[in-house]
Amino acid sequence: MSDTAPAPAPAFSRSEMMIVAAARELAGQRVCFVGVGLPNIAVNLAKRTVAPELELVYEAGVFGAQPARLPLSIGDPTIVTGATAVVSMFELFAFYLQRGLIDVGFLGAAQIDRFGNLNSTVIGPYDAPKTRLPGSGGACEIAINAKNVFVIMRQSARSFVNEIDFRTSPGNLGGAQEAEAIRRAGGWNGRGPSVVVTDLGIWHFDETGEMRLDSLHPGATLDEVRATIAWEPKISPHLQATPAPTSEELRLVREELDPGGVYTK
Amino acid sequence: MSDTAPAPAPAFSRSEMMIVAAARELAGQRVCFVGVGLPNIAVNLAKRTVAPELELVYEAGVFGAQPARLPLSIGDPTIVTGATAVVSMFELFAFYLQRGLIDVGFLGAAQIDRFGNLNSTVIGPYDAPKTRLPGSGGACEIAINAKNVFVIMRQSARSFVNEIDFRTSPGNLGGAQEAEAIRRAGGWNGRGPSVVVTDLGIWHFDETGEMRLDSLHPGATLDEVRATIAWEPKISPHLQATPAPTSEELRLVREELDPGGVYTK
Amino acid sequence: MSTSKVVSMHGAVADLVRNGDTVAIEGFTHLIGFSAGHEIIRQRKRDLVLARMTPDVIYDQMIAGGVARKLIFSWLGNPGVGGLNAIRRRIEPASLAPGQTPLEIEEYSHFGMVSRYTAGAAGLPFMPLRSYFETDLPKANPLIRPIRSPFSDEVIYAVPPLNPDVAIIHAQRADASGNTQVWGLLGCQKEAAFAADRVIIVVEELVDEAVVRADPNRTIIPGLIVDAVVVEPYGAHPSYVQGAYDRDNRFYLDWDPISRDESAVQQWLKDWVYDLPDRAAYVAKLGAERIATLQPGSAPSGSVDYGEYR
Amino acid sequence: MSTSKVVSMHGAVADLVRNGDTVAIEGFTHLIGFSAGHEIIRQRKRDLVLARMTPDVIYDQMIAGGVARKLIFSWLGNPGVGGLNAIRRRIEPASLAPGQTPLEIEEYSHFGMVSRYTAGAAGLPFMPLRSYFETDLPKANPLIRPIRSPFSDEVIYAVPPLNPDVAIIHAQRADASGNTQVWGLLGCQKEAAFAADRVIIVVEELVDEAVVRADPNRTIIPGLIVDAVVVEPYGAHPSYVQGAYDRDNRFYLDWDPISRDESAVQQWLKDWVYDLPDRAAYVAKLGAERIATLQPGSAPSGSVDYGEYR
Repeated sequence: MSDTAPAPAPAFSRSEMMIVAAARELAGQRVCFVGVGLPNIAVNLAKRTVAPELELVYEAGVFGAQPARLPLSIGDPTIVTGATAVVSMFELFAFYLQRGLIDVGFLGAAQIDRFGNLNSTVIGPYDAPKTRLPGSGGACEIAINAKNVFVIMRQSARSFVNEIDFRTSPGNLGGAQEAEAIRRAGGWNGRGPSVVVTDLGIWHFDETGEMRLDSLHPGATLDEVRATIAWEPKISPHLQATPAPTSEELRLVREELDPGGVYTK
Repeated sequence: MSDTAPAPAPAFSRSEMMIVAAARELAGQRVCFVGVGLPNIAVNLAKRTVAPELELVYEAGVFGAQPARLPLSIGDPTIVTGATAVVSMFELFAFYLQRGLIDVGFLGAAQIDRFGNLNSTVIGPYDAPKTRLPGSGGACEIAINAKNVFVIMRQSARSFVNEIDFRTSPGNLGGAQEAEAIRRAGGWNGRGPSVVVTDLGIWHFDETGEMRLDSLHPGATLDEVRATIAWEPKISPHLQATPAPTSEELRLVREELDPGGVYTK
Repeated sequence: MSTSKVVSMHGAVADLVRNGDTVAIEGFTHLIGFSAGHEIIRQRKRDLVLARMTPDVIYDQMIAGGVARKLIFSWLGNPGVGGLNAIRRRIEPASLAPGQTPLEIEEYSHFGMVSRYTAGAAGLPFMPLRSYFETDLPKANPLIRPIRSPFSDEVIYAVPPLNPDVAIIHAQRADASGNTQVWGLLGCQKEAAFAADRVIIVVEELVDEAVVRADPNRTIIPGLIVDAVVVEPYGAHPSYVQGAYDRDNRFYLDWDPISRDESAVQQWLKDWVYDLPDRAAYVAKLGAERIATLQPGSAPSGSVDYGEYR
Repeated sequence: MSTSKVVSMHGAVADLVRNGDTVAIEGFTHLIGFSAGHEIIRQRKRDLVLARMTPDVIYDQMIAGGVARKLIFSWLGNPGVGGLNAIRRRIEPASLAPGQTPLEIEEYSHFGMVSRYTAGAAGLPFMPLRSYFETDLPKANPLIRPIRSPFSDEVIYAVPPLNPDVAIIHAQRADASGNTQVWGLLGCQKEAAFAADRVIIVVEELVDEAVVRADPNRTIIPGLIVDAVVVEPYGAHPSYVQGAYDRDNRFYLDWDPISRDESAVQQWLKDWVYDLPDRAAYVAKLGAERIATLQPGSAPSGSVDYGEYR
């Protein structure tokens, strides 16, 4: 609008950085299974930036959604109107996910271990839980049957743990070699988790199947990273600095995708 | 229309008698799986006479059809327009037939034995057939999963045989006792064949599971019945005479259901 | 042509839902049968086994109302908001009231639940699926069992059929025989209905049979398997009905603090369920202004031609 | 938005159907892909494995055209007329021409075929079903195998997945990306398409993406799995397209005597396939008068409202 000097680099929250970083990881991907909340914003941001051809699949039974607003729930009517196809959940899970048509599935969890195994079922013993969590929903089958799994969750020592209390969604199991053999023998579509995007940085998985910090977000420190993780994390020798969100990325998040700031505060 | 003397009892063909007899057997039935050809006419006649509440199910995926004309093929567009529901064939076979919602399934065959086992696959050895027939289509699962099976076929010594060349659709197997035990153990929905309507008479199954002639059509003789059947048939001690088609039944068949006389010549 | 199955919600629930029944009120975020759930609470049904992929706020309310002894589910949350706190209080030992029986649970993944209904609808003794590998779910639920393929020697998993005594399905429209049409999200309603012994259909609009017959591909449930048709506009509130009204997100957000406080929950049930005779009273209490905020714009599907073949 | 996949039938078949492929042209009496079958004959493809529940006249013609080495099917007839005589001549030893190889066959029931496609579409190693008990079919086809339920010890049957190299689906309409909508009989086309590695869609009408998006519940195949879209009005003749044209029963009746005489069949193929460049020429040869007899009256579905939610 204005033809004068560029605006100063805008301030942004860690949630905003996390969403933007997750969206950028979707560059080049085609078909994405969208979860509610942060993944939903990240995927819709990617579609408006790095991955315009991205097809949005919602587990509720929608392929090729074009939501006109950010849905609060995973099954909002806005994901239906104007979609390419609406199908039964049997078809969605059987013909799209189990058949191997999904490139990326997003998962969050209450707990993750160094190999990317996820717990979204219980804290404490299953039969006498300290905290009862929502459970699998589609997470267990997304972890097994989406070609790539993107994890998006905030770091904390209670979440990034040495041992998860319940394995809801398999990651790299006890290590890459074991996981690879089991996936091949079992005919899984999935290759396991490929990235964990947190509020502090971006983790990929190394040849042993363990998380490795490859990029640190602006404002985050390695001390913070270590303080919010129960094990001694691997840090890439070529650690990058995550580029800050651009003004356009922030504008899209703030004005179009989460105008109420529900997820990005 | 006319208020004068009643019309003389009309002449009718054996095919017409067979269709009318089959239609009458449907009295009190609710949901009928319709086959092409003779069963189609019989079922549509029953719906206009003895079973107005009859719901017509076509294996092509139609529930509650109201065909405006007699379809030549099992999948004519007239069975779709105005139907209650059109569904995939998976749903039709799984949720309607296999679930046990079908009261009556109609079957024909090239060969039948005394226990109502049917062959619609081959004459001669399977691997080197003398005559290759259409095969099962839905017949094998109709025989197993429709609660009652109605057979409609013309008698001939080549068709009513001591031993069928291939068992496409199970009837009472080697006898009622064996068949009953196997049906119960296997959790079949079906109780097996309940009637065989031919151009000469109406057969039900006795306590041994064998066909027994219960009614002889007008104009047919027991000699004819015996000449068109390879085994010595059981004849009911209380053999009935099938009432001739009424004028209204004939009118419906000739004017509405098979005006071209394709099936009723 | 057929006899009408149209009855009141009171009558349908009184006749068709019995203490001890397994009841499935399905509808994945869309078409959730809140009015039926409230009537079950109002009639103080007991010892029900409640099945539902996502128990949602309706089962939180029903379980708070004391109708259930057991829950069969795959995702236990208030979608987009948080947990289901009344249910959690019946599951977490530390939260149980003294002497209170814990809620029995039987847990699957989404596809596991869908596959259970599909097996039930198809009359199959099991349904195979490629889920559960290397997870703790089969340990938590012994009804998730391995099965070997007779073709490849591959071992995958199987779940057993789920055949509810009663399925309750909310829909946009049905005719008086129960021929039911839905558009928008379909969830697993068709499968749940075919799997059930008894089916209650609740609709926004009762239509003439001719409306259904004009578009037979839109029919998801045939009257053949339907026992009762209840006509209750806004019966899915606070969930939504595609084309008719929006999800009332404010309600879902408001439920969170209420549900954290047992006495607030009971007060809510008194105000909105026990003290009201029926859904019409609920809608009146909700108020025209609130309802008005939920009206969507128009987005017509367009018409297709089936052709007249005589 | 996406790149157009619209190509000629010649191009689609040349690119996507390869000698030796397993090809499924599905459509149960409705929407049978005759124009695609004729192009496969015209391009003299060889050694195909042809899969189809009801081979119908189209496979009788293709097998007479010499394109196939094997047939996978469940009902081998000319519906409403009689047998498929060209195919029978390749199966019955007494009818084989000297030196001619018999056609290999692999035979199921209807539900067996549907279940095979469903397993293929769902990525499952098998599909269980309650068919085949006490029949000779499992003896005739060793791919029909018993399987024991892990819950009830019941033994039922299973069939393996069928994953064609190519599925060819005729439909009322699609957009340029291949998002495909069908009404009327659905057969097993969705399952066959999801099961296949490559998918060719043939439509009566190419429509704007907005037409598809206005009624997403009508979509049976997403562009995601589609490789080519061919626009060929009357491409399903002599079968029919709900709402567009009627089944040409006269053709099916006429085929019977032709198909009983090998030289008449070859003459028919010359006149109606080899000597014509494409479907447009076939339709022109058929003539406007014949086409006119197949036009149905109108029976509109009516429109539903999806609602605009912003």
